Amino acid sequence: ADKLNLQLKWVTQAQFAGYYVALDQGFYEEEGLDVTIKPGGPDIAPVQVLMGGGADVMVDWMPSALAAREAGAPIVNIAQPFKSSGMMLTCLKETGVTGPEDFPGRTLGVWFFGNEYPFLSWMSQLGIPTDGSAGGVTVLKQGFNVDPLLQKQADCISTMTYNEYWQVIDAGISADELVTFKYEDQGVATLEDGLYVLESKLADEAEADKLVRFVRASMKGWKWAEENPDAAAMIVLDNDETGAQTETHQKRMMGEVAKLTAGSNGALDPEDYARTVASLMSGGSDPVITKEPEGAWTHAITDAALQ
Amino acid sequence: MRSVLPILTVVMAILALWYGAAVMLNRQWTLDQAARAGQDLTIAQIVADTMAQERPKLPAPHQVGAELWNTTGAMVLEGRAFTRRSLIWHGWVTLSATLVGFGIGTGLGILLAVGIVHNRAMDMSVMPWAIASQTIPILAIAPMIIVVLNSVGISGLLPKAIISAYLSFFPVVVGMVAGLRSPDRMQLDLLRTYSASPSQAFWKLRWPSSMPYLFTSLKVGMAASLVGAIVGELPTGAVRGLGARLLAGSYYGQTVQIWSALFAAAILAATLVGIIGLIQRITLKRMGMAR
Amino acid sequence: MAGPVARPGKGTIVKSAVIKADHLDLVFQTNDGPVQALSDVSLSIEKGEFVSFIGPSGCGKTTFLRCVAALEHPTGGSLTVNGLTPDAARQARSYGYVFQAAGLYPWRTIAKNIKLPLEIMGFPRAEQEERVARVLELVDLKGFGNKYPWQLSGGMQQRASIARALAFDADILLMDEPFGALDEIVRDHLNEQLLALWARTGKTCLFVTHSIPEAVYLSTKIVVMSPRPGRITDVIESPLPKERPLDIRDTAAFLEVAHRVREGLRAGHAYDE
Amino acid sequence: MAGPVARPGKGTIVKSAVIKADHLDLVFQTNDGPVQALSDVSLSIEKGEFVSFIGPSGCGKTTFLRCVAALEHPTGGSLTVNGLTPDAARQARSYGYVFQAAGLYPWRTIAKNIKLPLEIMGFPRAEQEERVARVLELVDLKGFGNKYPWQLSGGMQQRASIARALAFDADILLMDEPFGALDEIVRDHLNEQLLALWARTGKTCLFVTHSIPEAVYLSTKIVVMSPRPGRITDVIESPLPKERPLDIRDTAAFLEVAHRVREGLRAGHAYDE
Amino acid sequence: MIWLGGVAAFWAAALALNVWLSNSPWRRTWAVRLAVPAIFGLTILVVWEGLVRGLGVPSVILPPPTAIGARIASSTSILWVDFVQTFVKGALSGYVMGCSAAVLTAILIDRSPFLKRGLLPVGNFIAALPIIGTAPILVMWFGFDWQSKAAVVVAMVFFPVLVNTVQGLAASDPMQRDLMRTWSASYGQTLLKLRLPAAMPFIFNGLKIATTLALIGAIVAEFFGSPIRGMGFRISTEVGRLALDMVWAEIAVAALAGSAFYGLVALAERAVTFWHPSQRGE
Ligand SMILES: Nc1ncnc2c1ncn2[C@@H]1O[C@H](COP(=O)(O)OP(=O)(O)OP(=O)(O)O)[C@@H](O)[C@H]1O
Ligand SMILES: Nc1ncnc2c1ncn2[C@@H]1O[C@H](COP(=O)(O)OP(=O)(O)OP(=O)(O)O)[C@@H](O)[C@H]1O
Ligand SMILES: Cc1ncc(C[n+]2csc(CCO)c2C)c(N)n1
Ligand SMILES: [Mg+2]
Ligand SMILES: [Mg+2]
Repeated sequence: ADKLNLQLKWVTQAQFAGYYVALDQGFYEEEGLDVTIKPGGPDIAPVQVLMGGGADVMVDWMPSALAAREAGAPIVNIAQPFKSSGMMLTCLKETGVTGPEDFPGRTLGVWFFGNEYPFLSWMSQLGIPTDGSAGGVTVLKQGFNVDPLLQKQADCISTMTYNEYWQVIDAGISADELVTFKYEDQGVATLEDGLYVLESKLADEAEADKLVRFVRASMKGWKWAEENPDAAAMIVLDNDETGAQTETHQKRMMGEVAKLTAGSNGALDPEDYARTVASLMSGGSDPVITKEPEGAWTHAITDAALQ
Repeated sequence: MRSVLPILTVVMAILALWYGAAVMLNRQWTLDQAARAGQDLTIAQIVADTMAQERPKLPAPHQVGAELWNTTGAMVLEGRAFTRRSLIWHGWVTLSATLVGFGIGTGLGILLAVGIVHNRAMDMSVMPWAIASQTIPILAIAPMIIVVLNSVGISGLLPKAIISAYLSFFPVVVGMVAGLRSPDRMQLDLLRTYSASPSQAFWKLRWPSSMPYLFTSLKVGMAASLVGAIVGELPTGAVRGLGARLLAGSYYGQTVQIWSALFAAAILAATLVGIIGLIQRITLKRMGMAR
Repeated sequence: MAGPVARPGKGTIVKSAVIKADHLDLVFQTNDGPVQALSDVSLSIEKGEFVSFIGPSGCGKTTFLRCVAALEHPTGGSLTVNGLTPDAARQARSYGYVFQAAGLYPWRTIAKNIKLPLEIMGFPRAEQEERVARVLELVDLKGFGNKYPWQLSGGMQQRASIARALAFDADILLMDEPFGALDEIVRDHLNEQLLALWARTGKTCLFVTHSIPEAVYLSTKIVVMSPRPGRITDVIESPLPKERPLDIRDTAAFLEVAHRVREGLRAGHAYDE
Repeated sequence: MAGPVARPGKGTIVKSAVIKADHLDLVFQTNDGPVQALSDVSLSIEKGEFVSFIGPSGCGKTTFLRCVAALEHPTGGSLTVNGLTPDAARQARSYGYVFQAAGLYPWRTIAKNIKLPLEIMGFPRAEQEERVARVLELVDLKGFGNKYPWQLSGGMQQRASIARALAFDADILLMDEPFGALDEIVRDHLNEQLLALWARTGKTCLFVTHSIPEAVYLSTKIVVMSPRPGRITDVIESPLPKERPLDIRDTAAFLEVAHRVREGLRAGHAYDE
Repeated sequence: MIWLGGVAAFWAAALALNVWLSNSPWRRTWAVRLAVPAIFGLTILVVWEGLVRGLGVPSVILPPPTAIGARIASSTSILWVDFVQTFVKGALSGYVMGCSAAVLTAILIDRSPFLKRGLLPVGNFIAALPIIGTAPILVMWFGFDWQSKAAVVVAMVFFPVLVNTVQGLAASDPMQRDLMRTWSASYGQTLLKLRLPAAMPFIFNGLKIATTLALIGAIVAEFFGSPIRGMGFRISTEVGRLALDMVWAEIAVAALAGSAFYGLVALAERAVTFWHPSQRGE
């Protein structure tokens, strides 16, 4: 079987259920692939791993992928299993935040490490400075948990619909005490978990064929996961070596993730792409990317995989 | 054994402080919950609640103790000592990287020290850079080390071990340089009157007289090695080991799990250091240096 | 290589100088500037002589011994040992050196400490044992071979360090105040022993001491030094016979030599007011 | 609490004992079992006496001095100093102690080292300076006040430590082999100075030495001790006059006392074969 | 190949120069003492540059020193802001608080043998808690700004300094302590005039180790939450952005600041413990 390494963007959780299902249900094997899934973590930059040859395919968000491409990393989107964005800004109601117009003067928690681009372009579209100048917001680098909101160190924090939001709820704060701003609803959604490879892989026919088989099996995995969310969550749980994940949380996460993957057959929707690029370039004086990317995505793989 | 009572007293004092702090820190959450539910709580209820929260800001000692037991002793009793939910298994993963890293770091440290003591050019050029190397935040370059090693095909235990070696070689260099230089002028002159060769001087004088320093630096190095292995686990994908447990606990706000992993790490460190202390005592006694 | 034979003192017969210092100078470079430790020291010592060095603290006695042992290198003048440079003589393992302090290795027992030079010089194992036993007996430490240094009193440690220097039978013995830490009775006893050993083996001895009677009792030649800079002020050839019972110290000849040494010493001090 | 005035020398009137030891015992508990350092030591020292202690290494001389200074506590018998317990006497700052080694603080200059006890006892600043200058002169170290200890030779360090003990004019001087590291000439000189100081001030001195002539030259009373367990074997009242030029050492009276001391000492050793 | 060959040649030449310099008569002079490590460092940089270029290592993996240098030159204001946030506010304040608390505690412990026997082993155990674990907790307790970083630094430097100070307080010569007793000096006098001065070499040993720990602690703590400035923040953010030259620029500043900090403490040590044999030199 052909060996293939997949680098995830984050730790083993239902966010990546499709790949674990494909592995567990033998979809990769059926395609003649021997896939190794490498979990990510707070310090892992998947692009770096890809460039260093540690992985053949990576899962990444489009904003950071495009930024990396502009920085000189020749990476290309070959598939986009996630149709919608799960990103939100979650605020405590008691702080009095009701809409984006209330943001100035507030303290907002933001993930960095390449995950800050959606937030930054949203703020620049709103015209709110993030550099600490007057009339702007105070930005905190949020660690990997929801403490800042619970400890009231921030008025709002970044959350994912499928993960951190539920951690806030689990911490004993009920949904009606929270105000949430989904990026989708604010019209600033950018594409999340896509599959990326180095350009050189696409030029090589054998490699390209491997990728086709990989995407086909992965999408099969995703659709299986959407149909059997609880079973998929259990598969994820089986693959979690830390032993820290809980069944309830993963089942709930799988349910939320299914909503995000629902609209996608794997092929990147050029409209979504265009919207993401526009959003990233609209950043006023400090856009995330400065020029329209070229060749940053391809349908070649998905076309072959899905025919 | 005279130390038992003082240690117990101090431990008791710390536990008392800890319980007090747990009540103070976790109180707010209890009160908030009660306010939301529209309840009024008595002091006793508040205190009881602060010690039994699922995600306390500061878990109470008995919660940590129970979690430690559940993930170690209880697992052993059930015969599941080497499953993923067992701290024994995670501890073992960390321990193996620690020991390999400690071996590499100590070896390298001793070699460097020997070079520094015997070669003036090395002494003058290497020492300042060894110091500078320790001011580099390891957490910052650990992912890069992992990536670079990955790209040349090395993965698994070794990258973690290299990070732990990076942290442990420094105390060994510093200690051994001091130790190998500890013979006084007269002891060295004595060998010169015998016209002893450098290697005779090393084995008969420098090496034995560096023993007390060696063991002290081994203890520091071992502790540093463990920290290195844990740091190395974070960017390796954080799938197993005590570092992964810490991270996962932190990620899901499971403070009890963080604290139990933390204590497991400290117990591991204390045990390893204790073992070196034991070897030290035996060796020095054999050498007649312990009185 | 053997240098021309020297003509020391008033002797007229041709003797072979074991140690020959010629206008020796030694300057230490320190932070406060140079320190002249030895200045224009000329001295010739023949084989089998017992030479004592006496002089106030800091006059350069230790420094001279260290030059002979090639532990210090003179900054001027010449010094030969057995006709060789001190370095070459050291390589030929010609010295036994007893330092001012015992300097035993704490991780070795007394016997192992004495065995150390034998190991380094590669004596056969059986001979090592035998030599250790012999010198332990010589310094009255039989039965203490398996003790560690700190289990012995200061005087016993000092004796062990003497035994160590004697173990490998070097031709030249350099001893720097070996008996400083001992009380009078022990000291007398060891003086006798040392003299007997010297008479038996014909070694050349260089001996530093602060005690005038000790110097006179032991030596064939007494070198009196004065400080700042370290110079030789007097070289006294002893008229005493080679055979010296302890009570020779009450004879007139002895007292006369002692007096001359004392006068020489006093000249180096500033207490004449 | 000033005791009744004493009349040193051979007077027959009732005297006040400054130090009175009665059947003193001291046992050290060590890992190897108990070590009897002092056994049944009885001794009475009057005000203004100069008492030397002599005996082989390890016989308990230092231990006895430490008991007097309340640094060690006897396990049996009684000991009073000025009629008080040693502890109380220490609190009254009655001792000046010179240890066997110089023990200067390396981070203080010589002058500051001497000033240290004065600071601790709260002497006025001006008087501190004046006293330091005086004792520096006394031990011939004028001009070395600003040097650090390691910049001095061993002998000079020892003298500085004597100056430190003299600076605050304690009534009782305890000196443990203070002149061990010095050469004969310096030693003679300091012996003279010490004797003059003692005669002038009427201090009570307890003095440990290995040198028989030194003991005889300085003392009004010589205590000979023997080891294992530390006992007093002889107490010799000196018949020498208070006025003692250096050449008193050649008189018959002197030699006789010295002989008695030597005999007493020899009895404690095992070299009689 | 040219690059690799050049690297080898340069390395050999620099090595030879260093060996010659360090055995030359001027080896005790200031200039040579600085030059030798500088040449060694330069060698590392040249070898690094040569390898990166010669082997074509992508700059998102490891940028060449020249690129890092250019980045330092063009980003001085950011680097300065980060330096103030992390080093001055976080590391320095934590260092001062942690070290003084440690010395005071050591004196307390020293007064009571009971505490000494009880607190030291427990303290050693607590010191073995890895900071990676304690840092998130301290950030949770003390908030995002420099206070939590200082707290992490305090936790890191406390025990090395404590242990060294306790050891140092026990280091004064028994004879010198006896001397103090014969003068019937008070505890305070003995402490001030004997035990603390005698402990200085040990205390400085702890203080020196603590300098590197302080900097690492402050930087690492920022990984677990911070305002949007600081060296640790910048490092983790810029890795995510693949601006590795910026990451290495921060690392260079950290190494420089850390070495300078260490050097300053070592200088202070020289001034305070001038009397110690190890400082008096050959
Ligand atoms: N390594 C050195 N560096 C600088 N000066 C030194 C060194 N060794 C000795 N001296 C100085 O040289 C002089 C002679 O010292 P030396 O040790 O030879 O004296 P000594 O006669 O042996 O004295 P003592 O009787 O005290 O042993 C002294 O003034 C001493 O300070
Ligand atoms: N702290 C101690 N613990 C155990 N034994 C001790 C201690 N101090 C002294 N001794 C023992 O007590 C005895 C007397 O020792 P002390 O130091 O009084 O001898 P000394 O007469 O002063 O000898 P020296 O002439 O060598 O100074 C010795 O046998 C010694 O080993
Ligand atoms: C340091 C840090 N960065 C990002 C996240 C949030 N996070 C968790 S999963 C996920 C989606 C990508 O897989 C994101 C953005 C975090 N918790 N901590
Ligand atoms: Mg000398
Ligand atoms: Mg004594």
